[in-house]
Amino acid sequence: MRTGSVILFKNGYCYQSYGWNLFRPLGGLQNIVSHLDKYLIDDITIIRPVRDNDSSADFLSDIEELKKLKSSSPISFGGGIRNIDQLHLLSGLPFERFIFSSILFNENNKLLEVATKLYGKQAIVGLIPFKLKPKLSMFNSEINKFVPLDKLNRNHLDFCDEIILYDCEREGFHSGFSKEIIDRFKLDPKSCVFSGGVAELKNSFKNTSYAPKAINIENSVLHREYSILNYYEKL
Amino acid sequence: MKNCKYCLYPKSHPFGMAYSDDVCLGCITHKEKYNLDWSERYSFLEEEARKNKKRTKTYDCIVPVIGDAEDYFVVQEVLKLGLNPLIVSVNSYFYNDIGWKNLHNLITHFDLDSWVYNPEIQTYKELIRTSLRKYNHMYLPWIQLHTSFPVHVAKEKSIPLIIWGSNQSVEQVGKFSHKDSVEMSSWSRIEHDLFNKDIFNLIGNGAQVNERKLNYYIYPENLQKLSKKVKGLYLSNYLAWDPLKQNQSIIKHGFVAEENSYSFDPYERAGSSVYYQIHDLLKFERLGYRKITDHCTREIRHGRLSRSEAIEVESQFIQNKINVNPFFNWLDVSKTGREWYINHKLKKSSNLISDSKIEYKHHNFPQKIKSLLVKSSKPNENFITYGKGIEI
Amino acid sequence: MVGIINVGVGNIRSIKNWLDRSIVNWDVIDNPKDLINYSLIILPGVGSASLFIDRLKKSGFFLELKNAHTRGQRMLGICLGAQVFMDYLEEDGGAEGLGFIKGHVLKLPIKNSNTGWLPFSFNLNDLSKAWLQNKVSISRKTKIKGRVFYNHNYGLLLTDNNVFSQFIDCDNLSPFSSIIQKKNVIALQFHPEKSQELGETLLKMLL
Amino acid sequence: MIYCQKCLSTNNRPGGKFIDGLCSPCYFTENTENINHRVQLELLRDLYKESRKRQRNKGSYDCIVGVSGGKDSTRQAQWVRDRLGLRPLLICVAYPPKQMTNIGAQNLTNIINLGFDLITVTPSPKTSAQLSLESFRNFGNVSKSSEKALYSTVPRMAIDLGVNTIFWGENSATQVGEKSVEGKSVFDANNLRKMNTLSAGGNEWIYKKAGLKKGSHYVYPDEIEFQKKKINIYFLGPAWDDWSNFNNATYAALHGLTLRPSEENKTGDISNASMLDEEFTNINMMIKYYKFGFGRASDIVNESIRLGEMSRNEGIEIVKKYDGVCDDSIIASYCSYVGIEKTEFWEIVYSYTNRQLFDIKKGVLRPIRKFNIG
Repeated sequence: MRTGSVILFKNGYCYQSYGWNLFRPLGGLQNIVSHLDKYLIDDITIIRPVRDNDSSADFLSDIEELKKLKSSSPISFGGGIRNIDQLHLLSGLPFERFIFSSILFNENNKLLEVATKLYGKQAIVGLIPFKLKPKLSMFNSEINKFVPLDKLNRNHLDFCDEIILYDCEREGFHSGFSKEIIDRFKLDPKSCVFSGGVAELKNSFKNTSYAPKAINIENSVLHREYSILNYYEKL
Repeated sequence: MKNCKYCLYPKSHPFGMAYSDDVCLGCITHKEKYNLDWSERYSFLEEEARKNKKRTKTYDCIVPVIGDAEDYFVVQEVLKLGLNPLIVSVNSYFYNDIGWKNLHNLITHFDLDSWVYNPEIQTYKELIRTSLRKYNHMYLPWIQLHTSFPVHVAKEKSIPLIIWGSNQSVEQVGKFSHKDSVEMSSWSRIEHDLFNKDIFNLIGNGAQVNERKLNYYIYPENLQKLSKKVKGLYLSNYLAWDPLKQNQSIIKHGFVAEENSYSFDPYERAGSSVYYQIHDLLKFERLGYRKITDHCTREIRHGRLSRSEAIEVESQFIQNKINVNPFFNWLDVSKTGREWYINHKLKKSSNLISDSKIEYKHHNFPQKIKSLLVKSSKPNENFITYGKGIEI
Repeated sequence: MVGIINVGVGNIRSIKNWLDRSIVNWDVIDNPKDLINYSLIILPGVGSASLFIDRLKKSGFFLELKNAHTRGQRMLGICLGAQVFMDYLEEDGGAEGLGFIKGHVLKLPIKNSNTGWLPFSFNLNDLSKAWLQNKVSISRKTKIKGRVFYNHNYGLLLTDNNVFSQFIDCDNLSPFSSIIQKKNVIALQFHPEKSQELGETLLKMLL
Repeated sequence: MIYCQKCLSTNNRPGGKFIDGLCSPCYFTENTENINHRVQLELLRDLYKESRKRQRNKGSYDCIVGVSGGKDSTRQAQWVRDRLGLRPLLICVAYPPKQMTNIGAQNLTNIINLGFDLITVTPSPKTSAQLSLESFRNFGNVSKSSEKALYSTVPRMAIDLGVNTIFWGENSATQVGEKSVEGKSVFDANNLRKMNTLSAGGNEWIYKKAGLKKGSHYVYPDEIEFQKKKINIYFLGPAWDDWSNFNNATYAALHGLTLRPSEENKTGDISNASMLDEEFTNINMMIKYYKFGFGRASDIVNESIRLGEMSRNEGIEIVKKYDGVCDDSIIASYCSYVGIEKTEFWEIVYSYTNRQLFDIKKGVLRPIRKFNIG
């Protein structure tokens, strides 16, 4: 089971997000990634936390910034990739996999077809931010609203090699990821990545039916020296 | 992102700013000081202290100091926890006589073993010139040493714990919650203490220094092994941190406050020949605000200044002129060299520079602030390389 | 001098960073005719096989690579770049590879891709003389043990068994190779440029 | 009390031995008149290379030099750096701030300006003062604890910081005549641990007063720690052909040190160039005189006689005038430093005075000499 990290990156700067509505500043991207390399983290997930306020200028300037990133760890990138032209801009990035979220609530799957052609099926990752209360719903960032379960386009999920399930309520906490989401979504945990309140749960998942492919820790990855090892040690 | 509607911090704060409906995370996180269970926070600290006392033969922890008021408070709290600390200090060569007095009184009053590392002065000055040339920053070489040497000592002497005073990233911009109990790390050092400029960025290929002499400027390697041996804690995550009140409370230990023409706070960094002079000027040149803004923001958040009072206090100091000649003389820079530097590199702050001696003007402050201040002394001699701080 | 082939697909930028970290100077080869003056040619590859092979053919690299191979120039293929060295690739309805190494590239017998870290140990002396004798020796290290990062849906199935090869260290993937070396060609199924410390040591050894 | 035929040193010196009428330093100097110092220098270089090879942390410092900022150590530091071409880490076991003199601070400033990495290690000040009083009462020596700290901290730092070669000043065996310290070669300082200051009196009294944790600062690291880190200590003196108090004082005058010209009547130090970093050692020299009948003036005179810089008769006059001199202001300052009354101070001094050599009369503060010198 991999242990990775989630880094939110917007307008050239990294942030932390708590409870899906409060941002805290974090720091420069290269310094963070260089240290995650040193910490031998399994992989780095960079997400642009854009909702409905993204602009092509912001997208372009972030892409230019990301091109300069130097890292020896596997990186997947996403957040705001919503049309074919943006897909072609990704080829210059030193990343292996790309993350798609809003498209999973959309009808036309042209974007995922072209992405698979360009980067290969193993490079396509889905991201579903969800919350259970008051009722199970998923966040469609393009329209900046939580939508009910039936809005999810099942066959788009088949394009994805892995799916990140991001618990918005438990984001920023060390535990409490609601694993019953797996049954509600009827997904195979083997192809899922848990995120949001998972930092101290790796052991409780091990050799259970819920064991995911990986856990991606948000926010607290840099709270102490080599926090990944501590999570390994605890796990 | 507009500026914060409570405090005076600009968007350009080097630690990075985030806002939640026009209030910056610094102000939001500060509110935790009034609704957190601080006895529970303190019990985590006691637990750390207990764990360490068993494991060590000689010193239970290291306390890096410069001898200013915050260090007195930290040492007082460390002793209250029953720890036997080794005091470690890096000589910046910027001490004035008050600085040596406070440093030597600290180790004598609390009766503690201490190390003072005096870096080879030619390399040190060369790095300061390089730091000025490349980043218009004169404190970077010392901060690199101050945040790296204690960790080397802890690692070599297997002392498992380093205790620092305040975590500036939490106290100033609310980068983490107090509850996150953020610890010392190589990442945080580069991000917050060194503004992304570690020694390798500083020397690049161009600096004419012998790389062999940089061993203590370089943070210890091999972070995986290091993290198992050394842990660095910040007291401000475990105590409701209030610098002005704390600094006043430690006067009884013999600390001498210093007359300060650039802020109402006579405690913070007392004893330095540069902190409120050339360093404050360069901070303004780089970031557009001075140390007085940090102090005013701090006091707004502690409720001792309203925003308008803070702006008025800030205005009393923000125009005060600085004489940078003593620093450039110390750095063996010629008169014309200094003038070139001022004309070409200090354009924004040139109106703040004066050649004449700066006289201390008395200011009046709101009562809530005045009650926490104390009579402060005037330094007689600056840039004392190594001094004798106290007499029999 | 190391040359990286650029056909406009695949992130050659992380290969550049990898070479920079190991202080190896490199060049990007845009024109197939320049292949001749490189002592080591790196063929990176991300994306789908059919698109990649199609680009190689259209740009003329497909043919020139064969000439470089007959000239005995050393070549290092990474992930999809390694798969293209084989005879036949099954992906996207099948395509014909460069045929430097006897074998096929078949879909892995697992539902999703093999994405993650697996153990990998390697002894330089196991490579045949063809690779070792015109090697520039940067590091004296010959043995490494650690882990490498995989991210692929298709695997290298070798059919020629008097050639150096090691299997992927994972039970249901064992028939597939993680590294193959035949004379002046090395195929790596994993991503050395994203395998952190081990990747750097491996590069210094192979150069 | 028997005097050495050549110089004025006596058989009262602890650990001192006479060989056919000569004290061991005179015997050494006389029989090794023809040391070829060029050979000695090469021998030292080889010893250093051998030791440096076994240092784990290659990129770190080449060696450690114990310094006080005084004349001998400043000269050693510069010689190791410029003549041997090494990169030394200087360790100064500083006196607590109250005890350190302004001259001491100025001389540390001087050595810093000469361009060295220097770590000043200060023991906890109050404990150090109490230990000084304790050693004054138990051994009639106000600086036994600080001497133990001086000799123990430098190897402790070498062990801690992973620098395994230490250079030490004079070889006290040849210079001051302590048989117990003689090692394999004239450079070998590895059995410094047997030196009288360190071995006599054990460490119990230190631990009782300072406690286990703070006491460790004063205790010499044991043999195993030396072997584990492959620590070697070498004397520098023997490799120099011009190593002497007078030569070093001249060097100091010319290299920016702050000295104490014309203060011999206050401190009894006729070289005006030693014990610069603190004053209370002058009290020790006075007590040594009352204990053994010779003080610092004798040590300096003996060395000058051996080097032919002074005749025996000239020496006798100087010893008569300056042995045992220590100004009342220094004694007053010490009393307030350790918190005792002057009367108690002199009670302790009387208890250590050698009654065969000195008389103590009512109404006369200082013991009166009743032997003639020479």
